[in-house]
Amino acid sequence: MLKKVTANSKPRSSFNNGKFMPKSSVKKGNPKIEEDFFPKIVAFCCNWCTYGAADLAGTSKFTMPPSISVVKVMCSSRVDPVQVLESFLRGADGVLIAGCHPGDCHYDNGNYYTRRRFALLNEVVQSLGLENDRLQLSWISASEAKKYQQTVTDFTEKIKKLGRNPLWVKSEI
Amino acid sequence: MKERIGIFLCECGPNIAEKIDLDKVKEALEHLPNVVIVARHKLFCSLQGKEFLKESIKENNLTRFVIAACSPKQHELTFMIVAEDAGMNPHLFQMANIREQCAWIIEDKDEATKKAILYIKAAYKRVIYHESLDKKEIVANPDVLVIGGGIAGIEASLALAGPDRKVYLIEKTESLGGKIKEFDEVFISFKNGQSIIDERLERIEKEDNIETRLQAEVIDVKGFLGNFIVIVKTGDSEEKIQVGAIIVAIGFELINLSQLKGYGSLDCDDIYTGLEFEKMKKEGKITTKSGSVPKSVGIIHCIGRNEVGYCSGVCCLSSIKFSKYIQDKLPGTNIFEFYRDLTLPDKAYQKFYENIENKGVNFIQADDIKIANEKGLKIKYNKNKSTQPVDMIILSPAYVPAKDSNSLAEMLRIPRDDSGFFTEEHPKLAPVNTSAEGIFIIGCAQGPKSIKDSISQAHAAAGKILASIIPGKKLEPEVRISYINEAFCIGCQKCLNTCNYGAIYFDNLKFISIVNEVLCHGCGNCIASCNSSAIQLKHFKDIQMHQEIIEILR
Amino acid sequence: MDGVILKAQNNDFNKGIKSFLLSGLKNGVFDSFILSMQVPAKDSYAWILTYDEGLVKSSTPISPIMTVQGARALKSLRTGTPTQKIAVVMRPCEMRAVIELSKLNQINLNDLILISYDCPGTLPIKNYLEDPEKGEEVFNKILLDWDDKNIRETCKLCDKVSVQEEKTFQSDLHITTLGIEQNNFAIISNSEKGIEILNELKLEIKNLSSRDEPVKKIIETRRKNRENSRKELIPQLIGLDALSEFFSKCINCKVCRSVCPICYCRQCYFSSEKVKYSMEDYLLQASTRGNMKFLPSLLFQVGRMTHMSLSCVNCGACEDACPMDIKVGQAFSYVGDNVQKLFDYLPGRSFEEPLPLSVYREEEFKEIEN
Amino acid sequence: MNKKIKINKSVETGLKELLISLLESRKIKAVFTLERNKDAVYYSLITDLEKVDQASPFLPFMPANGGKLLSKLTDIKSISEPIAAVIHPCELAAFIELIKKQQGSLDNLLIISSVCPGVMPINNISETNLDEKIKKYFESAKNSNIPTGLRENCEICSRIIPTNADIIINLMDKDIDNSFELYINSEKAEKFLGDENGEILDSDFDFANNTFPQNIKDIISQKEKNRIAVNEKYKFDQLGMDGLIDLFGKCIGCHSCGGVCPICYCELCDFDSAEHEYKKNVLKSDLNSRAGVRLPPNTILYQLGRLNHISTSCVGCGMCTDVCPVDIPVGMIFSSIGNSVQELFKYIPGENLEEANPITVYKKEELTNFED
Repeated sequence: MLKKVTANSKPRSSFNNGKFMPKSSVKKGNPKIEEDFFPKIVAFCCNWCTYGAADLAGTSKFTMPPSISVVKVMCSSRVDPVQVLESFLRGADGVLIAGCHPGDCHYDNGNYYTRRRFALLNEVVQSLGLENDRLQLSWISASEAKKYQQTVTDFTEKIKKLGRNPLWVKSEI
Repeated sequence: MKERIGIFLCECGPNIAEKIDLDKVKEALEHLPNVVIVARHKLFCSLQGKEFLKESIKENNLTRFVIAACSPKQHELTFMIVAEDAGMNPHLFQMANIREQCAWIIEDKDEATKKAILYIKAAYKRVIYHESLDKKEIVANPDVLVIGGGIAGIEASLALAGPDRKVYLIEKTESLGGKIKEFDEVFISFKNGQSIIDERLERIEKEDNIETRLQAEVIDVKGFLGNFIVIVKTGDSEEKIQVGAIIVAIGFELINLSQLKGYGSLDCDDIYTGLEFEKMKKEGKITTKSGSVPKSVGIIHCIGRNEVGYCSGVCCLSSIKFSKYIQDKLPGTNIFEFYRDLTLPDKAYQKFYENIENKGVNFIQADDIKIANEKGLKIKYNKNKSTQPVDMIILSPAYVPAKDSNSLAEMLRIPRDDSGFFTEEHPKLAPVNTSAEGIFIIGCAQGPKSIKDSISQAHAAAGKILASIIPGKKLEPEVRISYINEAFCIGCQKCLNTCNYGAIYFDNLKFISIVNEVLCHGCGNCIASCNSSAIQLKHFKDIQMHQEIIEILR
Repeated sequence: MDGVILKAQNNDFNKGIKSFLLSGLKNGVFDSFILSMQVPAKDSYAWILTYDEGLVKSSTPISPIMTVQGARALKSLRTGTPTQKIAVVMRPCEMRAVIELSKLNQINLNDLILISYDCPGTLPIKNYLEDPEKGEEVFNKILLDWDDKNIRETCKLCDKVSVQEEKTFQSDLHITTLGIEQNNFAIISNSEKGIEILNELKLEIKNLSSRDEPVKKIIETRRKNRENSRKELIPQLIGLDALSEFFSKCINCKVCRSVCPICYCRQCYFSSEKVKYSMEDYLLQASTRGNMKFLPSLLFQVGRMTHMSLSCVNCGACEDACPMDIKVGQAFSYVGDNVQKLFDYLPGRSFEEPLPLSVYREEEFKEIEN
Repeated sequence: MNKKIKINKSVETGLKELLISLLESRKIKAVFTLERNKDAVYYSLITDLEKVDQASPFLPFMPANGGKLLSKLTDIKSISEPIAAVIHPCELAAFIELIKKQQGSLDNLLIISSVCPGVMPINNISETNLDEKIKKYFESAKNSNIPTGLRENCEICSRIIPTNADIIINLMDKDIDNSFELYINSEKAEKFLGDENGEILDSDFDFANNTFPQNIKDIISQKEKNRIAVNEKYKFDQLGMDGLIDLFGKCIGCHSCGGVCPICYCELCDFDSAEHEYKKNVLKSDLNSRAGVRLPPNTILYQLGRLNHISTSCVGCGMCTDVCPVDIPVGMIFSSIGNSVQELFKYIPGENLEEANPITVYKKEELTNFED
């Protein structure tokens, strides 16, 4: 389950100074560092390639960290950058978009659009100094179960190092 | 009517039950609004399981249900049929994949259970927004276009043509038959290649329902399964041909020897490719350029295997066949077969090889063949340590894709692999299909094949077409397709640009875009291109993905 | 650059432009106009579509404030224009938005003759409204001396104020005042259509090299302004802490979107049911943080950036309208510059350049794949 | 139910402590109230006791109409665990109007409101001498004066008593720095509050019968006078066409007033729909008959149309004026005209959840004076 995270204490509003200030009976919390942090990762997988790879990884009983939650889409081009952003703002510690290799799209060219949209999103997020390392675009074909396992495991490790998505604990956004 | 939702948990034998605490899962789901039943079963895809599911749907008057089991790729169709049997629309359920994505990959039982609950809740949230979708039917044109008049194309045409099905056979050259005509004898019957073709040409001649176009090429393809419109150019004239399916059988070419390096001199006299040798044999005399009978012949397999990166798989046999030719015609000739690996699958090949070897052909395994022309032809190998002088050399070069495959792939929107051969939809499960429905690839167009395999594939593709496009029967295209909320659409036409199928058109009177339901393949690219999400994909609506994202992030 | 030189008595450019337009009306090169005009209460300006000489005479083609971004006004002719040769006089940033909207099929350029002008910038609406009469006076001075003290912050950073060799925006004709002798102004043809019109009017085309230097100078100043202002903006905007503070004032009124010419959607994704959450979702979010701003605004702000920053023309309408005085225009322009650079795209640069997300190359962006 | 609890603490401290104790005892799950962070003010959903400390429930600002926000919180389904919301009377009224349109639910919501001295325009939040201003504001309120520098709409608002709130706090009370009174106005409130919170007394307010102390009555009558004065100033009923054009001439058609309006709850506004798009033939005939057409068209139609859509429910919160980029006093127009429409139907928006919106019902014998 989610652990409670206390955001950095912010300057008090000046209105609270003086007489309106309650005699605070509550203790002040310090930001806690989570020790056993299980990242939450949303993986948008295309039906034809990466979802197939995930199935094959399952059938092959490749163990994987439970961090990944798969959202099936018919084509990676179905993924709207805003949905990635939304996952990100809704507390996903990482977001993976995975589809067929360029040129292998079941719908011929969908993943090229995916890549452009991802490039745009990545640039926006990077420009604003948010952690774009938490977003990843990978191409995994239906036969690449091993690659799927590897990608999921590596991405989870990477996110673990980055820690909890700081956007999630920000109250002013 | 009040929604009544059921949730079914499949134990999948021990597969799920042992890895996920289904009791806990059940407990977590029972209180969900409008859920009237949460039930589990040993194996929902079994006969009893399906019966149980069907009865549960009926008894509880379910309006929708979620089934948590294996991958939808495996059993979605199975449960659609059950739903339909139970009298409900087959699109009103959602599968949660708790086997491949939980039970089998997550070691910790608690974690797997937690994850399963998230997935099932997400599926529950999604199923609320599913719509009953009606089957659509389109009239399919039963006619078929076959591109390539080699043995594969001919065979497919013959299998398909009939009183209610026309076949258009398009051949680039001036005659049908392809490469096989050039073979003098064909394994295993050792029948003459030309006569095999002639037999078939006779039948084609008699078959009124095969229309052949020689010296013709395809210049444009539009449409979809059941309704392709193809422009064929014959000489200077262009014609429009309407068909329901397309078979691509454009065959192969041999690798261009001038591209190859590291084999020494390949362009000397008395070095022949297999096809050139067949021709010589057909003409009746096997001689060197000077007209003398060769005393020794070197046959080299695997020419270009390194360069192309694959084993063509059929050259070993034909190379051994050349030994037989020589033994038959010129008994006593010394024959040396140089190979890297011998590829001799199938029931008859090994025996044939043993037979030839017993008759005195020298089989030499060598990885580094170099041909030298120093006072006669010499084959050097074993790091130049060994040398074998010969009078004649026969090469077995690799099969490579036909020249047209690139432009054809673009026209047909079908993928090619790294080597340039067309890619089948699935190497095992759908070996003659392509990712484009209604377009099939057979014979050497999809990779090196023996004649036997090419013919099998021709029959396979013909069978697929015969079974799917039955004259008079209608086709059922994808129903989970895009649709446009007219009130929200402002007509910017970005969706038109991104649609790969030309499935969206612009209504000039209403100033909005409209989806052509037959052409839409349901990929969803248009939705991500629409900022206001006026366009939506059934079962993958924004609200559904939004709900799913929220649920899995809990 | 070549063009025709025309008279503007007492440096009244508006008057000069109007007489040029009317001569075009007489000669049949224009049959109606879309111009900025003072509203009856004389406290603002509005766009008017007219063929009437009297109305043209009372219009103010170069208005001191930007109320409705011109492209938004033109968008209302989406379903068709009433006449064939409509001359539209708008600022460069409005032109750029017009070009972008034409690519989005919101504006049909066939019947329009786009006339842009050297734009020193506009007054902030709030300042103007304090005393409209005085505002006009202040602005007329700016038209002559290009002093940017009183113009909007976003205008101070705009380097696309005039046509130059390096193409930054597209229009048919461009009215230039920079570097032209006193009491004169010039008209440059900026497209094939523009050349035709000047030819039809049989005006003498002269070399206008005198403007090169002043145009270059003003562009340099603006670029320097932008560089300096970015130095100030970046620490306020970039990074999670800065960003959340930057938008913490946002009250979700979405006026920025409503006045944005590029936000052309009929129904905004961010106002639709698609971004609705239930109580539990909000409570979950609140309880992980202890508290949360309600409604949150970052998804809207950053999401809108992904939707429109590729076409953002930095017109500053959003910043001018923001009731909370958030530097939203500058933020969007900063992100816009970055994404536009990434795709080597400049909104409004040409009619032909396709929208980056409607095309792709097979070999590109390898670096972002993993 | 005419009871009140007297708490011997300053009003803000007391209220915060009360909220903290409710959170701590898990009687409520969260608090919905205003929070200020530097020059930002926003509604906040607080679940952590520590964070209640940072709240500023009585900050005289309205960054968004709280009724609209509560509707967004409860329109999908009602709240499962109790939440306390501290909002202004007009926000509560708007919320009740929205509930009548199925856009929210009061279930499990503990509404805390105050006898409202008014709020300041939202952009004042960035002013440098704000703290001084706020101090003055509370001084005036304490002395039963109308504070200065309020939203124009607040100056004419006489509906300052949140008669439907569960708990009501009187900010116009001399003693407020040392003690204040919580009026318990519903059974729901009784469940949450008890002796432990303070001394229980009989109430001097009778919300059901609109009986209030004299100082409050004075303020209400002052505000009613203000309304009449404003009506005289703007003379909305005598505008005529030219007056209307002068008034709305500046409108740029951004529709932001509708965007922030709590009563405008439609997902796609009719005036943004394809129906209201200018069609070529209409444009052509307009241009022929008028010589000039404004672009974008229909700015006045939008204003008058919206007035028709919402005037029976307009609560006069003034959000629209605050966000108008061209400073049209939209809120004053809507509030004044809304007030006359409401008087016509004898309908007070937000007063009674059971009372149907007047244009959704009819009586056979009524409004006969409109017939000819």
